[in-house]
Amino acid sequence: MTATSGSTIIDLQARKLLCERDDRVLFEQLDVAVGNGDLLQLAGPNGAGKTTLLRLLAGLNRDYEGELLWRGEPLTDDFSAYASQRLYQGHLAAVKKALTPLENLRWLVSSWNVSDDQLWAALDEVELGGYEETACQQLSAGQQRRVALARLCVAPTPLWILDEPFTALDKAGVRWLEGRLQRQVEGGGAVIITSHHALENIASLRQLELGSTRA
Amino acid sequence: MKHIFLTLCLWFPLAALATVDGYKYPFDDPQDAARFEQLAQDLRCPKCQNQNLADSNAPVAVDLRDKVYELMQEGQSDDEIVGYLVDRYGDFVRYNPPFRAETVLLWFGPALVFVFGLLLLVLIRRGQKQPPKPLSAEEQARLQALKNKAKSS
Amino acid sequence: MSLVTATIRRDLLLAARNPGEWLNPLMFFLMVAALFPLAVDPDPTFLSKIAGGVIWVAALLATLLSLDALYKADVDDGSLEQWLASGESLYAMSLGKALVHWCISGLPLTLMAPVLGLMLALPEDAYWALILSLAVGTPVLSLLGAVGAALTAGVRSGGLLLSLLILPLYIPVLIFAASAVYHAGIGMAWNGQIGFLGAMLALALCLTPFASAAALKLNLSR
Amino acid sequence: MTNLSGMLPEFGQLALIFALLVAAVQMVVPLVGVRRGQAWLMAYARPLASAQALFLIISLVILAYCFVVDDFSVAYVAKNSNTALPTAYKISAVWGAHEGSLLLWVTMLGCWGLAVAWFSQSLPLDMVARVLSIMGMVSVGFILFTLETSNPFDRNLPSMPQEGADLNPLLQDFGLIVHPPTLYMGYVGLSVVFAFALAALLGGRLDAAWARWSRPWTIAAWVFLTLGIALGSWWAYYELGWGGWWFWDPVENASLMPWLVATALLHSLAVTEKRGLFKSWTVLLAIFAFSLSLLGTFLVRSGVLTSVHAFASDPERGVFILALLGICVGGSLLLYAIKAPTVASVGRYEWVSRESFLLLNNLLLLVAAFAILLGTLYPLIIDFMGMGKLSVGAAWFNFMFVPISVLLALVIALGAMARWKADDLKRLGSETVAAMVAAVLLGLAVPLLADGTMNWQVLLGMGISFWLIGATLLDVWKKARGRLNRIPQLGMSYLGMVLAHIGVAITIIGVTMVSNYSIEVSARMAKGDTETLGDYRFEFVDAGHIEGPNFVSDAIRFRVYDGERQIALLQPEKRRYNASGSIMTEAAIDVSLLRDVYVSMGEPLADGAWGIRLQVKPFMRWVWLGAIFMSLGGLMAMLDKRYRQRKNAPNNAVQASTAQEVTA
Amino acid sequence: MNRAFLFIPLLGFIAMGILFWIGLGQEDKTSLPSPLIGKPFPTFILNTVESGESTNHLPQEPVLVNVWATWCPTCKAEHAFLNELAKEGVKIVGINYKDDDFKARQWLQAYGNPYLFNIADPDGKLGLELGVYGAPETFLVDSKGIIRAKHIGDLNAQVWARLQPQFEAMQ
Amino acid sequence: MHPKRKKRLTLILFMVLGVGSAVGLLMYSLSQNINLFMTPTQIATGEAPVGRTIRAGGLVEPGTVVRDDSGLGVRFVVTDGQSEVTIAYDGILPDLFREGQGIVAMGKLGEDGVFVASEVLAKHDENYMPPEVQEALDKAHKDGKQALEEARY
Amino acid sequence: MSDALCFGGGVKTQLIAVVVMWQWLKQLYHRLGSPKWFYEITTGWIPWLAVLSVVGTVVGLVMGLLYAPADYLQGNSFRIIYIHVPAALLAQSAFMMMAVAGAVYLIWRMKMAAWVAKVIAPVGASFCLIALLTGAIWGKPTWGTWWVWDARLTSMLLLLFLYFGVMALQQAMESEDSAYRAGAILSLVGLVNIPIIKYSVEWWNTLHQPATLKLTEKPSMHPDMLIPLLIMIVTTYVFFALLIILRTRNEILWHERKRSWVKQILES
Amino acid sequence: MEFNSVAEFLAMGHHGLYIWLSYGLTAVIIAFNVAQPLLRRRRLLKEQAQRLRREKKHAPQA
Repeated sequence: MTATSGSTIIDLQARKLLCERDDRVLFEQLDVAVGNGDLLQLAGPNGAGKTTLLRLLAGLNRDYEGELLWRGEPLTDDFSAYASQRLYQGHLAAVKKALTPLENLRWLVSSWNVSDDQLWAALDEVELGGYEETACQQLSAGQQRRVALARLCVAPTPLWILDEPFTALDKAGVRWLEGRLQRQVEGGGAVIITSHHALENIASLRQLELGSTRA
Repeated sequence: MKHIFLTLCLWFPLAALATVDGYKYPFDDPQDAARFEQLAQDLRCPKCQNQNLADSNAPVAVDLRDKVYELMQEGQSDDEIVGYLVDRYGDFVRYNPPFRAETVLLWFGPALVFVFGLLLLVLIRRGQKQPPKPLSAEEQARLQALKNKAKSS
Repeated sequence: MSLVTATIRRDLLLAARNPGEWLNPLMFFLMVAALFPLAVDPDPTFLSKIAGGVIWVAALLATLLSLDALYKADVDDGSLEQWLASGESLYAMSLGKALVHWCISGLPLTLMAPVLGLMLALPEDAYWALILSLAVGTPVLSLLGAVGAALTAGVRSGGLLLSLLILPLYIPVLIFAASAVYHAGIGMAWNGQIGFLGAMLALALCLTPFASAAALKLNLSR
Repeated sequence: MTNLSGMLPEFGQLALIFALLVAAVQMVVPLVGVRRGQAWLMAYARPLASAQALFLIISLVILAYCFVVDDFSVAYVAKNSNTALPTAYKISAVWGAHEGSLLLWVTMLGCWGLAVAWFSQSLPLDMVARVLSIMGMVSVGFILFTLETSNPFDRNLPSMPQEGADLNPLLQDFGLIVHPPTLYMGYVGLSVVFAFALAALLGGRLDAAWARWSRPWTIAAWVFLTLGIALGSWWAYYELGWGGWWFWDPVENASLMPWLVATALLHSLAVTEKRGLFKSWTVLLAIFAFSLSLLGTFLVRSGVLTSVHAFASDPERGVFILALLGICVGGSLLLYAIKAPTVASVGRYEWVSRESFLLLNNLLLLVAAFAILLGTLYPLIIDFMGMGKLSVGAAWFNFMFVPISVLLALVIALGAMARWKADDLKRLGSETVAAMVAAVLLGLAVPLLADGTMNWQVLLGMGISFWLIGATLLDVWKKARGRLNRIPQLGMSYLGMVLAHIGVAITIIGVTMVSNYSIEVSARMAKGDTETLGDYRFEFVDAGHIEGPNFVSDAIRFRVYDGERQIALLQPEKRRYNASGSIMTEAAIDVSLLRDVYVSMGEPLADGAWGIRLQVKPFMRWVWLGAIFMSLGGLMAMLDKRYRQRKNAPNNAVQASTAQEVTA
Repeated sequence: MNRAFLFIPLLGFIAMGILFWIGLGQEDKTSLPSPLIGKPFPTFILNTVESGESTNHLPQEPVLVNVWATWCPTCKAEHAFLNELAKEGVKIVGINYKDDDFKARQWLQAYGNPYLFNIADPDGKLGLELGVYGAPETFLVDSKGIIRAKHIGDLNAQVWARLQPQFEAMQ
Repeated sequence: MHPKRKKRLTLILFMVLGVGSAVGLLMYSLSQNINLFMTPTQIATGEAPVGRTIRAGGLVEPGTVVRDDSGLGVRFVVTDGQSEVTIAYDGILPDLFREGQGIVAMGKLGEDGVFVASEVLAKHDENYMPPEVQEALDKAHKDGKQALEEARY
Repeated sequence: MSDALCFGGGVKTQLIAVVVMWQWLKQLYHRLGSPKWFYEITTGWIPWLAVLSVVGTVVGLVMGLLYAPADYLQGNSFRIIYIHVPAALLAQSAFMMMAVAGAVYLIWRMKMAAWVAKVIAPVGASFCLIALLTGAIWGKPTWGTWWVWDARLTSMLLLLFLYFGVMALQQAMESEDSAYRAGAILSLVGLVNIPIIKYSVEWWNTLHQPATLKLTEKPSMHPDMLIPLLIMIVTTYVFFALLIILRTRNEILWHERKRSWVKQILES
Repeated sequence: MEFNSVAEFLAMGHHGLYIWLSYGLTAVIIAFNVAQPLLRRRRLLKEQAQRLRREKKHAPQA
């Protein structure tokens, strides 16, 4: 429930980004800026490079040309400083099936100072309250995903980067996530997201259409 | 010995060493001395590879030199002296080959070649290809344009 | 709590939840060692000669068996991605992973070895050499193996490839360790070999994590 | 005994064999590349040529080393060296006789190939491939010849002499160190021109560019040849001991013929480069020049000309080299006959034009070369036809050469001045009238001043020389438009030509003077005697013995006085070489620009007296000075910026030419 | 230009090549044909080596006149063959060329004397008349004193095989 | 301290420690004999275990090679200059086996001090030279030795 | 004073020299990174290298097989040295070169380095195989056995396995970039084997003779035998360079096949 | 030269088998190494030239 501190300055900029994969130019001359209160949705057909761009912005992939700046400095200069300010959730949940949701969550938030009570509350919020003793392998795919998403409730980072977070969520889950994102944005945080899901009800939504460059 | 001669053949014009015995042939008249010198130079030492009597120190050359001196003292003319030696040693001893039927080509060969060459030159010039027609005005202009282009690039 | 300790804890927890992960290699270790007397010659004097080598070969294979899964599961379920995203030192991470691997493979083997020594008529003098060589040598196997596991984590059916890559690097360890046991068995000094193993361990400790970290990174740049 | 130095001769031979193999590949591969249009095969020409040169150099160095360490197990070393021989002569003894000099010949061929490989970056690849391939063919022939008939590495084993037979004393001289390499550089350098010509015939590419590529190589070979001939003449002059400097001997003729033809080629190439004319003729000259240098090799080494006396040479060698000559010259002439018609020259020139004068000059040079060939071979022809024995000597050659040289000198000056395409005799006449007048006056003045008698030979010789110099300088003055500081801007090529032509004049002056005004006296002299010759008085000071490194000699000291002033102390020697026992006369010469004073010793006579020959030779040095001027002129022309490499050219050229190959 | 012209250099070269080929193949290109062949043997008045008596004619029968000297190594080489010829009945007259009589007599004692007699020619006067330029040289002189043939160099079985028919024809 | 720098420093310390100890251990180990290779001296002093497969080696003492009449058996003495050990072997000796040559034998030391080899391998040194040179060297060596001995007396 | 000045001047010039050299190196580096430049510059080299290799091999082998004297102990069998030693040396250097090229790729992401590293592996493995095979064959007449588990031989065998490992790893990787990087990492790790090979014969008293050629000492080999060996070693390196250039050019052609300059080559 | 006849050279003083075996194996491996890149280059050039032609045919307007 902790609101993100609005005072944190979010300033992620990409300038003249060029990315090639296997001799194919995914995008070039790409300029993106993300600041406080932004929600950036990366859209485009399959293979347009949404995930690649997302991973670039998250600093997970360094195979690009152009500039990627966090607060005016190249991302890679002090990567751990940047990493501590942003949350990254790939389309893999990073949930160990042999462990319980709580045990998994503990590991997922281990970089932050989060007490077990807060984790309980977070699990409650994603409607996993009754599964403390159950190993994750007995949970459904959606539920496993919720385990991972539960950390959004406790994440102190101002910038979230999420890859297809709506996958496998049921309607309630989607609603919950939409709310979560909105609160993050309204609280002065920022979200970058890839999704085919329409996020009309968030005011500050911006969309970046990828793959249009393909002639 | 064979070998040494061959060696010298490679690099040296002549295969024998200088001889210095001019003092043996005193002449009263310097003109006679010059005649003797000239004769010795125009006669070939039969023993040597390619050396005249004056410069060779082969024994035969010494003998022949003596003979030439002797004949000169007898008052024989140059032709007589040469004839005497040719009678005994053949035309080989003359560096200046005689003008005979078989030496016509030798004496006239170069001149013939020269004349033939001149004729050929005339022929070639006659058969010269016609020069290309002068360029028309239009072609001139094009050429100029091309030249300018070449210069500017 | 840092992510490194959290991971160590989680992996140990996983091992505890899933005992097959470390028990199977241990069983394999025992069975391979047991195959030798059956296949070759049950004569104790002969066995005592080859005991050190056999135990070490078995330990090596057993370690190799468990290596395959070291990073693969983490790559598959996205844990590794999280790791990279966290911005924490991959060096420490690789070291931690190797440590966990040793705890669930090398350590049990080391503890189990005396039993095998009995089965294979290991000369009495050689027990300490065996235990010590395993104690010093198996971490080297884990550390080196972690490099291979990291390299092949993204490769489908990388298990075989892993063996191909890592076995040549294991051979010096095997040679020195087996030599230590053998020397001990015939009553000769074996501190030299242990020294070599120690040197290898020290080097592996500080150098292999670099290689592992680099190898892990390349699995993610997709 | 197997140790490294013991094996060296084998390694030398091995290197020679390797060179043969490489040359064989060099002969085939690039040409196959050209034929199939494959650039990568052509690209092998350069490395192969380099490798071949490397092996040849190794082989030569090993032979030299064998000489230096007195390895008498090598037959050739044993025959031509001796432990007492000074080291410098040991090294020069490498080419002192047939086998080694042949090795030097092929090594130089390899080195020229190397030079072509390295300095041909601006040439199209297919051209380089053809040229080097042809040079490879020549190499194969000659290396094979060396290995088959004249292997310098043959051993004396198992019985090895303790001491070598020594190098011929005549050859123990500075002359042997410099003359043969220079001369061979010239001879062999013509092979490059030859190769260029054949390559052009093969490729059907006879154009101005081809002429521009060939020219520096021709000049280089010509410069070496000029120097080599001059050095040989100089060497014979002081070493043979009686003051002669040109003998019309087959050995000399063999070098003069290619020189004359190369000179013609040089001028013909100029026309081909500037005007695109005479292509077919130029190619023929290139073939002739190298053929004559091969012919010279053949004449000297086969023994056909050693018509008298006991040294019949190895007939096997003669047959081999004749076959080589046949393949090389016959093949190239056949190629010429077949391919030349495809080469057409377009362009016109008038009767009075530079082209005409150059053609005339070509003709005269060729007639001169022909005359020498005729004079050299005529005795042979007569002999083989069963018409007896005959000698053709200096008298005949001089008779032939005087008119040719006079005509030539006249044409030289006119050719250098005339304009391309068309010129006006009147213009030429009016411009040279000053030179003509001066020439006639000076020509008359010289003999009158010299001895007060009219000597038409001197008049003619001096007259044409002065005319040549005057006309040439006038032309320079006119081209520089009367300003000294403009002279350097006239271009290296032009200035080189001027220098060379002046060199010709200088040589003619030297020849004229020395052959007309030399005086000499032979005398019997003892200690204290004096003898007068011309302006000079010679005083026999004393006689004594000298111990040399490998000889002992009698020496006499002479004081030479000009009036009362002592101008020189001369010391001729009569040497006896320890190893061979042969006697050598070392003449003593006092050198100055205007005359040489030449003293040589004859036989010892009774009472400590000696037969002495004293000579004064005016303007002797000018004969060789002229040659030096010619060489310098050639060198200057070579440095002309036209021939400098253009950096960017190669790639384009390569691509263009290979593309052509492919489409053709 | 007529194409045929272009073959002229080639033809010229081929002609030269043939010339050289013949030249190389020639067996004996070193001997000078003597202009004296067919001419009478020169007159002379010289002493004999053996007796020191003066003589001025050759025998009136076909003879070999052999010019020799003790300083000539080739003469020594051919001496054995001369001895054989003499045994076969060939008449040989020697000319001891530019030599010392005493030495010559020693030589003949040592190596045998194939000569009818030897004419001493110490200063080479007769040699010069005969066009001799180096020993050994051999002349075939018929009974009328006419020179029929001349051989330069050592006389051996091969040379003799060539000269013998000529010699026998003179009989 | 900046956390990044602190991290780096820790890492460097760790490395130094690791590499340092590795080097130390290596040095220590290199000073130990980790081979099962026994010199004759070690065997003579009883360092070598009896009845165990070990390797022994040294130079074959010239004149000690004794072959069985019946089979392939051979006995020879190996020395390292100080001590000697007898080796018994039953099999085909390698080409390079000869007196004075270095060998390595694998086998067991018997109670009687005889080393019973199961395999004999000839060891080649790093010197390559032609036979003549070797002879010359040997001779020089011998001469030198002799001179040395003579000098001593 | 003057000394100090001189010294100062010296330092200055040295500094300038260093800077100049550095600039030059940088330029060279940039050029080396350009496949086009590499391709074009090596076009001219190939014939030279080819001729040099052929000539060197012929010379070396003729000298080694025909002229070098037989060894005083081994007789003629030592002639295997002329392929064994060069191949073994090269197998090790090739591995090092591969590791260096790999490191260059890892650090600076220079594509050329990756291609070179990739291309070295099979060639290095071939030479390693040659060394092992000839070593085994040589062992039979010399030691009396085809194979001994001796440190030098074993470590060479490991080297071969490492080569195979690198090749297999590169094969197995899906993405090209990963393949290069994985190969580079493994070759760097495998580098530890090189000193083991090098010192194996000195640390352990094994059958294999110590190094015959040492840079610091006079070689313990007779010159007659040594010179062909040196020729063969140099030639082997030249030949290796040739093979690497040939293979790298193929890689360049393949990877740059869509560039215009390659198209030009293809069209001609 | 160390050998007096070809047979002697081939026999290599009863080590012929070993020497020629190793030289033969080496030759085979080397030959393979030389042939491989050359063949690959040839194939590569052929394939790519084909590709280029195909592309040209398909895009004549370009």
